Amino acid sequence: MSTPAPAALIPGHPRTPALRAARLVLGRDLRLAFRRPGELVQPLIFFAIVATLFPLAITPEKSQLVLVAPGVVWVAALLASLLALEFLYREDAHDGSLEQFAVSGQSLTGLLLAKSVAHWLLTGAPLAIMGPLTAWADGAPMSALPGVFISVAVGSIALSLLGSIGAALTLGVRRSGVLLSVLNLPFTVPVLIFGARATQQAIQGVDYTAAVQLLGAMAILGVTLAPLAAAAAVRISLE
Amino acid sequence: MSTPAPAALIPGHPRTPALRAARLVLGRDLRLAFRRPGELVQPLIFFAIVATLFPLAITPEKSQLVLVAPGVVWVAALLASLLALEFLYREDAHDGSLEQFAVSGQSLTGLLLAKSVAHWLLTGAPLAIMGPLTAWADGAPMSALPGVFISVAVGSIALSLLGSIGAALTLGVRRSGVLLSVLNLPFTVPVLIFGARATQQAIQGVDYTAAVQLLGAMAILGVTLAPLAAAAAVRISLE
Amino acid sequence: MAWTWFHKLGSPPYVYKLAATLTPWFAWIAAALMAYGLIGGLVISPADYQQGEGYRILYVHAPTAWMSLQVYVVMAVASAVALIWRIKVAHAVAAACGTMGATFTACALATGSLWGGPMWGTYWEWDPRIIFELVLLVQFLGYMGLRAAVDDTQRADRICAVLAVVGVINVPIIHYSVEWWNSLHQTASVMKLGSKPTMPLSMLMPLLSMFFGYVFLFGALLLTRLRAELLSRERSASWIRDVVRA
Amino acid sequence: MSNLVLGARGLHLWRGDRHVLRGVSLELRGGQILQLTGSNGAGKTTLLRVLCGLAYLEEGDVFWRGENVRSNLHGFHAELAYVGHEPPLKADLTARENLSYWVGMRRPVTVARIESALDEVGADDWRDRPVRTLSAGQRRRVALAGLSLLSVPLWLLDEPTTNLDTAGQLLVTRMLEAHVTRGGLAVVAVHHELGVNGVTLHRMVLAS
Amino acid sequence: MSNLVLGARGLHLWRGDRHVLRGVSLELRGGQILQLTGSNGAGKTTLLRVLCGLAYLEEGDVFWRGENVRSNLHGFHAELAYVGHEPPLKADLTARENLSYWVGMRRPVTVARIESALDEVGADDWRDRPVRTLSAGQRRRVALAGLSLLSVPLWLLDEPTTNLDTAGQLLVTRMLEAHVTRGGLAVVAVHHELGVNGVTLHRMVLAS
Ligand code: HEM
Ligand SMILES: Nc1ncnc2c1ncn2[C@@H]1O[C@H](COP(=O)(O)OP(=O)(O)OP(=O)(O)O)[C@@H](O)[C@H]1O
Ligand SMILES: Nc1ncnc2c1ncn2[C@@H]1O[C@H](COP(=O)(O)OP(=O)(O)OP(=O)(O)O)[C@@H](O)[C@H]1O
Ligand SMILES: [Mg+2]
Ligand SMILES: [Mg+2]
Repeated sequence: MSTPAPAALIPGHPRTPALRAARLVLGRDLRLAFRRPGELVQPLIFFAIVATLFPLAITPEKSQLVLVAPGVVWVAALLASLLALEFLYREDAHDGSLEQFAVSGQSLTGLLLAKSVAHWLLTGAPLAIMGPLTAWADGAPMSALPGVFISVAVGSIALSLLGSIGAALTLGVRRSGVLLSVLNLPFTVPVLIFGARATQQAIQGVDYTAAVQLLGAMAILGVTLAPLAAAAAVRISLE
Repeated sequence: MSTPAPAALIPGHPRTPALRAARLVLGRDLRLAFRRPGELVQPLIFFAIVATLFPLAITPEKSQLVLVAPGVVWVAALLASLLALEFLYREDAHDGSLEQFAVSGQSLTGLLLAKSVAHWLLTGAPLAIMGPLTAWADGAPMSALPGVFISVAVGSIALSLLGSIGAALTLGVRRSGVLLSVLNLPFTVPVLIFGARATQQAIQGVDYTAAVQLLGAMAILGVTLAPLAAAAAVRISLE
Repeated sequence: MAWTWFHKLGSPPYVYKLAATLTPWFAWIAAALMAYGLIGGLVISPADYQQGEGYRILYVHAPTAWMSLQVYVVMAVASAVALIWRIKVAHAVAAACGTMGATFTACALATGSLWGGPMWGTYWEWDPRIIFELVLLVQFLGYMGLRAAVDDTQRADRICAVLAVVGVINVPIIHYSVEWWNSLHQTASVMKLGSKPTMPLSMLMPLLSMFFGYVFLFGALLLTRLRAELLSRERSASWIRDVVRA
Repeated sequence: MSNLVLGARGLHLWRGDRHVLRGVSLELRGGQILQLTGSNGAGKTTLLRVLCGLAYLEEGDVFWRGENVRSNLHGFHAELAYVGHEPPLKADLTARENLSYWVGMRRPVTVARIESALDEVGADDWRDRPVRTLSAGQRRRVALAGLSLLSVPLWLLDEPTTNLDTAGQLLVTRMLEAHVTRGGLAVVAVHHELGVNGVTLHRMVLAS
Repeated sequence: MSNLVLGARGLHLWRGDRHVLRGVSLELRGGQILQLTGSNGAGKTTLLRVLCGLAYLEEGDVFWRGENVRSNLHGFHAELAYVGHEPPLKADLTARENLSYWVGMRRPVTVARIESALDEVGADDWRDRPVRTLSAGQRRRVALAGLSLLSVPLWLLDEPTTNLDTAGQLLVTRMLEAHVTRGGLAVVAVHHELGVNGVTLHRMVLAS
């Protein structure tokens, strides 16, 4: 017969509320990202680069630039952030923090959602701000900028979240990698197509609500469904 | 007084010739890549998406498309290989193989050159094949494709090798992605300019040798100088 | 023996004191030269027969542009020395160069494009020299970024040294870009080796004195920043305490 | 008496075509330590991961407080702490920051408690440096601090003394003794005898 | 007698503002082992990395065969083997593949020799599986196999017995004895006494 358990060991000793746990994870990821001064501006620099490279590449006749640059610039940037997704969970899986998430007694879904939010704040949000600027720099009319902003913002939300599923899947996977990165496309290609269209329409001054609504639908789908799927995938890949 | 050293321990016991050592490293990296086809095809998929989405992003009138096709091909190629560069040395640094390279008694320069070659075979070469295809899809004439192929091939060699310097410099840095592309910009820009020019001239049926020669010069510079710089940087960041 | 000065320059305390004494001299010489240059350039010398008054921006543009290259060379040489002979002070010098180089380059770009407005009818053109000057700016920024990103000073020093040395290749490219590509930009009219400058003396003198004014200004700034760098790097060393007490 | 009982019945697990766990069963009550030994590759790590539900179990069941853990996995996890071969730390965060999120994620914890826990494991100035710059043993000590901060009844430890100097190894023993005398349980995979005194120590040897 | 001598004089190294190595000097000849102990964070790993030229040395010199290693770093490296806290293996390659490139990169090696080396360290069917799927101790054993295949005179080992079961720890001791009786040198960082017999064992304790 063993000694009775003292307070600290009794079940249901004060547990951290789910929301606070998620906030802690979010805070952690942001802190990791901004560990060093200057990383804050990095997405912006990246954008500046893409924006300067493109005019360099094509014969810089302003007329053509206006037509093509904005779309390409942010499509490329969104894709860059999408590729960043593949490494969303890699590091955590490697150093064992993901395991600790899984046995923390907190809902893994919530914690992963927090990670996705962090990812969006770090990649999507800057894009949403820079997107309009670059479009403008490449000659899009002022009136188009709100449209560009909205489409990039909503589109990047959808990408960050839907992309997290693929990220979780590619965690465990070594052999059937091709299949999976292809599986990843169905999520992302529609986002990119609608996003590009919305931007284009905004620049041309046409009504772009339809495209943005489609993006919004995908974003909502992502927020509600993706973390669940990601959590399931992560648990499997940890085994 | 210690026992005399037996054959195996005597200095200069059979050493692997530098070339063979490099071949082994090359073989290892290729094998690893094919163990993880997922990451292998990432740059290609990225390239494909940028290139195919691009016509969607603009009003797809062939006439304009041809004009800007070179820009598309090159921006896509650049982003693809830049993104791949970030992971050139990461894993080796993490699991300690890079350390073993550094104390192997073989010239680190040679081994890193081998890694760069592998990197080019895995990212540059596929791009060199995809480039002409996209150009053609965007309406470039058949006759232009060889020119596009050569310019992308040579240009991507320059990118892979010169880019390895930045990759080595940012080894010690977290989330180095953007810092890396900033460090790489100085040679990225010229490669982009000459590459796009060559591609364009090829498409217009003009003589493009001059531009390709400039690309070649940069590629040679990369092959000769980059591995040295990379080796120095790697040694420092291992400390 | 001949190398003692070299070793002296390797010792932080010596360099710190040296810098302290030299700084005012540099500052005053810079002030004098630049004063003459500005007056001579903006007031005395005649308006250009084809460019009118607009050309006077030359007295700011050309020197800053030259300096942007000089500073990078200084940075690269210091880095090389530091890497080869393992001299901490040289690392400090290189570190001090980064921000100033960026500033000079930015000024060259700004004044240049300002001048471009009236001269070329456009403020910005993808002209080789302009592109590579822009690249130079990015190089300086990258250098500073890398420094900020590597937290261990000693490692940051040596990593950045490699970067600086490798990047020096862009300097000749910028300088000769005007000859290599037929470009909008002026070909060298002062910096031509051999043949005598294609510029009236009344314009040349102020221009040169502006240039050397900038050189000394850079020197003064460099020395001041160098002292700050040394203070922060050697904070644990004993000689610092003496300095602070004094 | 407390109903803190960890049970396992007929655990089977295959890896590839290798039958790693072949019908493992165990029962451990509050105040007891299970010392898990076995040659390399015998399945110690696997068993620990199975017990805390990280590894997928083909056959058998794990029980906690008498009920199957599957019925209430979150509740079970809230009462256990698992530390594997590598300390689960973010290399770019300091020891403080690591603990405040790792522990804080699970239970409210004050800065003061973190500090005292770090003191206990002998952390000096290095508690404010990125974990990346810590030595192997210092990292392990941070993990130990986290373990004691979590103050959960069930500990699952995989070679906790790795990289620790003699003082550190003693620290682990003392921590284990204190934990179980407080009524806790611990399953510890090791390659040497745990030198714990005054507590009931069960031994299980996994044959490979 | 062979001129296999590893020497170090007045090694100084700072990390951040911490003076880690404070004037370390040592001399080790063929046929001798240097057992390096010290509390966690004392600087064992740092010293090993300095000795093999991986860490940047502010002051002091390392000598091999009587001459400064800087004068011929490649030659020095060709004669040493360094195994750090983690076995330097690619997780996605099998033990065989790992060894054939790691060793083959440095000296010609036949498949047969690799096989026999793997046998020596007790590898069974797992030699053909990706290292990722191996247990901690199995990984360590692969590294040991590599060490013996390199057959270089100078070994620099950082806690080589980590994760090894008792049999494995014995294996390390035997390997060390065989190595030095063949005339080799070894600097070994450990937290326990190396139980080597019949060889000269020097001890160095780093104070933190
Ligand atoms: C953004 C635009 C410009 C940039 C980035 C730029 C850059 C430079 C640089 C880097 C130099 C130094 C070259 C060397 O030392 O080899 C320089 C020199 C000079 N620039 Fe500019 N420049 C720009 C626009 C202009 C314009 C519009 C003019 C006037 C038409 C101009 C006239 C000069 C002159 C006269 C020199 C001195 C040439 C010599 O004697 O070497 N620049 N510029
Ligand atoms: N995919 C797989 N296919 C076949 N066998 C596997 C696979 N994955 C793991 N194994 C084997 O399962 C066994 C369990 O390994 P585990 O890590 O549990 O052993 P361990 O007792 O922890 O060893 P150590 O003492 O070295 O830590 C190992 O022998 C390993 O080789
Ligand atoms: N950037 C840094 N700033 C300050 N101190 C540092 C830095 N990097 C490392 N150190 C310290 O240097 C010391 C050397 O660590 P080292 O790994 O050599 O110790 P060790 O003897 O191997 O310890 P262990 O037994 O745990 O492996 C550690 O105390 C570490 O905290
Ligand atoms: Mg294990
Ligand atoms: Mg150590």
